[in-house]
Amino acid sequence: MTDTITEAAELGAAELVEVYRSMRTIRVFEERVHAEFATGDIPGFVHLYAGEEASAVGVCAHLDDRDSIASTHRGHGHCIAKGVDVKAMMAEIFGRRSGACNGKGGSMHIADLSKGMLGANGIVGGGPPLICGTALAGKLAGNGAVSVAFFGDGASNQGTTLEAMNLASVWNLPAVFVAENNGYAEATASTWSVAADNIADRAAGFGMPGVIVDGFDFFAVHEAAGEAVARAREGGGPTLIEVKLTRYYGHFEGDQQTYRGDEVARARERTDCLARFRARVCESGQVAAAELDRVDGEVAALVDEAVTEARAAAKPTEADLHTDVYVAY
Amino acid sequence: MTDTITEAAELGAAELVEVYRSMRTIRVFEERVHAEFATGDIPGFVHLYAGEEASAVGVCAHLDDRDSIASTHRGHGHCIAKGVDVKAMMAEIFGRRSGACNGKGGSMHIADLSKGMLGANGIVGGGPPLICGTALAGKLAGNGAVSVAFFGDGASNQGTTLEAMNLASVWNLPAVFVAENNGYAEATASTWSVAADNIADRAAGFGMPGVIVDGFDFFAVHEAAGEAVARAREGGGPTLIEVKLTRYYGHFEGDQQTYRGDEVARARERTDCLARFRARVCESGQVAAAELDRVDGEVAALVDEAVTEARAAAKPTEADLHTDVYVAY
Amino acid sequence: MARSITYREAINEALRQEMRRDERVVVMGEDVAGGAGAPGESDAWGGVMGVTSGLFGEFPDRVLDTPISESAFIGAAIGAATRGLRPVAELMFIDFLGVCFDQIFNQAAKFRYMFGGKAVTPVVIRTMYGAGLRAAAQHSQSLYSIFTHIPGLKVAVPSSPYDAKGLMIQAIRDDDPVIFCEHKAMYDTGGDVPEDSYALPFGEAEIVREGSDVTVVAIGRMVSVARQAAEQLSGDGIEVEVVDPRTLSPLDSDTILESVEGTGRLVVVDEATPRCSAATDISALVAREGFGSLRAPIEMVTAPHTPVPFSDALEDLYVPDAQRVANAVKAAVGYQR
Amino acid sequence: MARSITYREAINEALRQEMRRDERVVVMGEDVAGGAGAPGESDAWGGVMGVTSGLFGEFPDRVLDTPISESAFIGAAIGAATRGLRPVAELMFIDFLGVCFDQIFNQAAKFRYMFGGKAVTPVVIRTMYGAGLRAAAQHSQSLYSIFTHIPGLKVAVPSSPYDAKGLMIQAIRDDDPVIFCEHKAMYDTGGDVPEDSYALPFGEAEIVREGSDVTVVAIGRMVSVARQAAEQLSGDGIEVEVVDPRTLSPLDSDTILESVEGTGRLVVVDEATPRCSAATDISALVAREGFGSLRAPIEMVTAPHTPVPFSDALEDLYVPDAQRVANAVKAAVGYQR
Ligand SMILES: Cc1ncc(C[n+]2csc(CCOP(=O)(O)OP(=O)(O)O)c2C)c(N)n1
Ligand SMILES: Cc1ncc(C[n+]2csc(CCOP(=O)(O)OP(=O)(O)O)c2C)c(N)n1
Ligand SMILES: [Mg+2]
Ligand SMILES: [Mg+2]
Repeated sequence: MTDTITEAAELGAAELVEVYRSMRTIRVFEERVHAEFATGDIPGFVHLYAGEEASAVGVCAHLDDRDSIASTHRGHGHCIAKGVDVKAMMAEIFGRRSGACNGKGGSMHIADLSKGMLGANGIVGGGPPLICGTALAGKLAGNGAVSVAFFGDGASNQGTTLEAMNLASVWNLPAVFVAENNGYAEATASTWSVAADNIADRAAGFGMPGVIVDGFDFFAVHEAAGEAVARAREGGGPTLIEVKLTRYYGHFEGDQQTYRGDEVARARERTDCLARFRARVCESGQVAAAELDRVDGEVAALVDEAVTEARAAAKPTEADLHTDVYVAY
Repeated sequence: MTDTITEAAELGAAELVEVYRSMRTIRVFEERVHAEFATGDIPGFVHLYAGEEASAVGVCAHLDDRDSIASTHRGHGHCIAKGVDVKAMMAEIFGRRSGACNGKGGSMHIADLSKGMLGANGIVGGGPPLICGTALAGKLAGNGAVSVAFFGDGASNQGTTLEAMNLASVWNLPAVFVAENNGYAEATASTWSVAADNIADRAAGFGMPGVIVDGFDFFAVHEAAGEAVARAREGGGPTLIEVKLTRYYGHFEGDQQTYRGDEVARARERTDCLARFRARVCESGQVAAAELDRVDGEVAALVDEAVTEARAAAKPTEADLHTDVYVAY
Repeated sequence: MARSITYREAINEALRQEMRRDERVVVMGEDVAGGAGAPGESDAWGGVMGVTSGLFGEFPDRVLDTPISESAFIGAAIGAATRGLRPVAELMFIDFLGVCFDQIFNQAAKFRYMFGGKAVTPVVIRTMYGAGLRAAAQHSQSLYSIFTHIPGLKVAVPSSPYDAKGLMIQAIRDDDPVIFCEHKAMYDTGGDVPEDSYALPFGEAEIVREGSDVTVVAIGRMVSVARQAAEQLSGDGIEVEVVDPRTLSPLDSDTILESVEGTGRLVVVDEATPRCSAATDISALVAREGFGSLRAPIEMVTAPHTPVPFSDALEDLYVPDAQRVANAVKAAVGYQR
Repeated sequence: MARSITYREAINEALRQEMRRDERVVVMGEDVAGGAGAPGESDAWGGVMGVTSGLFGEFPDRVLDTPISESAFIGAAIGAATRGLRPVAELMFIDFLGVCFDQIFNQAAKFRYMFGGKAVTPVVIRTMYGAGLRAAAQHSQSLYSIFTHIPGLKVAVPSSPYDAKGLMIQAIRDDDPVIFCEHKAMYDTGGDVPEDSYALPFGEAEIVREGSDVTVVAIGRMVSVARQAAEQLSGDGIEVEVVDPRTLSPLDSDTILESVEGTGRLVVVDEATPRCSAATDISALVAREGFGSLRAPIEMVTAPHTPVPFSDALEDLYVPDAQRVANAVKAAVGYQR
């Protein structure tokens, strides 16, 4: 695991607060979606990111709008970390016309290309090829833009992911591959499905550095991602980062999780990324606890409003059914 | 490169002669196909295996009819090494009804399931998934059957190949993956397309041993394959063997090979697998040169007859067009 | 046969009975056992929709979880079929065909022909299709037409628990590769299903309702939509004959043509998008071989030429309903040349 | 416009002119430059059929060889299109769609709809289709129907060098994903092609021959086969109108329907296999919307429902020829209800 002492120092107080806000927003958003789903008012398949916040935020803290990310079915966290509007997200999840995708995409397809967020993705392994393309665009434009693919341990066995890593090296692309190893693909353990000790061990076969980080430790992720993003920006090629973490909810909403032990309870108690972050920055005196409390309040209000507005918003209508298929047909 | 001294001793004189016959048959077959193609009488896309004989034969020498292999577009050598009838192959390449596939498959699809030869394959990376299945069948039958996928350096970048290696490890299959690295995929150099020093370096990422062997040295291939096949038969799981070699002809017949240096001339002069084999077994006194000369004569006669018979054979007719699509429809 | 079970249970029972009968039958797919390598119950899921639930307990060696690598494990099922097994592989959603289609259409479908009739590939690929679960554009498609386009594949689209069981048993016993399409919104639909094992032959359509005015050919879940429309229209004095092809490949063209001979009119109801589809296929069949009996344009009731939308408000408009079928039938009946 | 060049040269010229005009246009695929990392000429191949030959010399940064990993590089082309490039990716043979189809039909085709109209994906996928080169079952298919089935994709099937150039230029300028299908047996076919750049609009069929007795809609290479049949039939006093849709998606249904209105008879000629295909699509269109003018069954002349055989003796029987088209036309003309 990466040593994180130096790194913590690099972020100023204001940045630390914003990082906290982002992680906290994801947490509260997901817990709220969980509760709303239970009411039966959210349709479809919903996969929650709670517990994994340090990964999305630790990586995206290094990115700006010129940079692109591809996400997964578990995409809410990546969206928020990349700056997608929280209210538009919530409205989308409720299937409203005011949603990020006008209600046509839903939880699994939230995107905002203006923010470089290429979309959650319903296809496991769908994202890594795409970011080879955005990375190529950045490379040809010479604007220093970096592209990141987030994917799960399950997706690390999908051929599309493996091909993309090779292509990124061969083309020497400004790309970062972030394998979020939360221990499971649906009900299947990654210790079983990944025939290697670590996903990061696959990096060598595709000509790039492979790094393992503790996904409960924001600073560890932030540091490893910082190095990878910097190398990519400078033309040094791609990196594979394996982030080890735990999802707090079931694979999807409704999953009874009979296949799972008590790791969630343990993680929540001992290694929760938000709790650790808060303890660290407050104990070191970098940020006052009151300031984070204030953020908590703002986030709670924002998510509350998002739900209220989403519920009040109109659904799309028949006129919307046939639009947006082609630019011109 | 594997040390081959001990191994050479393990094969008796009769076995050495049969191994030589197999390699020699491939060489003569391919040179003849090359010549016949130039007459314009062989239709379609033809990819020759000449130069790579030690790989197919070094591996298949360990296999029998219960074992399965999957091949590639460059499949003639694998077919011959696995015991497919040479005359039926030649007739197939000429598109005759007496061909191995009744003239319906051609060079890229020669198969003989009764010999465990699952077919040449027009799809790069098509074979590795298939042998996971034949290996599973062997495993469930408990008959010790082993399955082997041959594939090229180009195919080592295809997702299907990479997925199959992971699956073979996860299911602990009796499988061997043989990457024939002949330096090129069409005109593209493997040093460029494979983002690793060696294809064998990918094995670790899929939980299996990775071995590199000199494909000009039959004994090196034979020894490495022997270990891998034995481990697979005993339930020890899959192995990746990278065989480094050179193809003597173009990617396909007609290829001008402008992208290529003088490696073929060098290989033919200095490292040709047949010449090395002959020198080694004759100099050590294991086999008399005269005996190999006799084999040369037999092989020449066989291939001659194969061409004569193929040319004389009838083509399929309209009645054949619609048959063999379904078992029953 | 008074016992009623669900579509899900019918498929499960077919699998179980065939696995008992024939030890060459193996089942594989993501979480079809239920979480290999995970603590807790080893058969926690039985597939994401519970269709294979309980099979692992009875056949622990023959129900195999897989990593997420559809090309590898669908290919493995195909390879195994060439070596004597009779695998049933689950492609969780038909929408995922794009990551493994090569193994299905260039390998399994073509072995027999390419190898001059010297191969059999008795593999079944079970897969979920259809809209209605708010699963959006990548988890709601009805892509069976793509498989039907490919020579060498057979395609079954059961519309009831009874058919699901009988067609699955036939699929497993069939020596050709079969794509078995299960509608995800039908798993909880109940119906009478005999306990004993039975196989429904492929290529035999069922006339699920007789009628003299218009033939409605409906596919999969659309059969019940067509029936609904038929009941409604019956009140208006229009008698609809509803034909369920059961398998799209082979297609029972005789039954369809005979029905149109009797009615003179055809409406095809298909949940898929409308271009180069099963609906156009059946329309073209009748326009070609049943033209003489046709008295009206051949109507198609299908999804629009768009991806499947997420919002329930849109998805409900997307999927053909009884009203749209009824309108098409009325248009056919009211046609004046 | 007296200059005659080949179909291959026409496509090459379109690519070159667009690359000069617009620096966002990039070309990628296996050996489209010609052997990256190899000694010898850096532009040795220009693609396996030489279609992109010489482009690398002029645009060394914008013509990219790729490893053999179609999902990765087709996906990369799609991703790049969302970030301002206008990539032209080569899927060497259309038969290889099975290893990369997900990126095309679930990603590129659906982005715009799934994202509520907020994406454009101007990618072109060039690909070779068709039989005639004795390339057997996995290198000879005509799979454009599969792409046409998918909403969000456009599909061009040029039948001449003139169309190939104009449609390619349009494909590159088009803001939607386009599957550009090149017939491998036509690369050496010559024809008059203006040197200047021009775009042919999508969705505009061409009436390549006028006639009053039967409409023959023919796709891609089948256009010339249909023309041959038409010349032959003209001697027998049958005047055939040959319609080339040029793009299957969008399809110019108006031109087809108008033609059938004039002739009362339709024959569709399609090199693809006959189930759920472009031939059934066009048949169904006319059976639905042109029924009133139809005086005979709609005939289809297609490949049989089998894989493509290798032997020249079989392949020549497999591909529709002028004789079969002429027979179908005569059947339509001779039809008595
Ligand atoms: C190609 C494909 N196969 C299977 C699925 C079904 N599926 C959705 S999520 C998932 C598990 C993914 O696991 P992982 O990559 O570890 O991500 P996590 O859910 O743990 O975040 C599966 C199998 C899919 N969506 N796409
Ligand atoms: C999926 C797929 N992509 C591309 C091709 C075209 N193709 C045929 S052989 C070949 C090169 C294969 O290289 P390699 O795997 O190294 O095998 P070699 O020809 O060197 O034996 C290519 C690109 C194909 N047949 N299938
Ligand atoms: Mg996971
Ligand atoms: Mg090679």
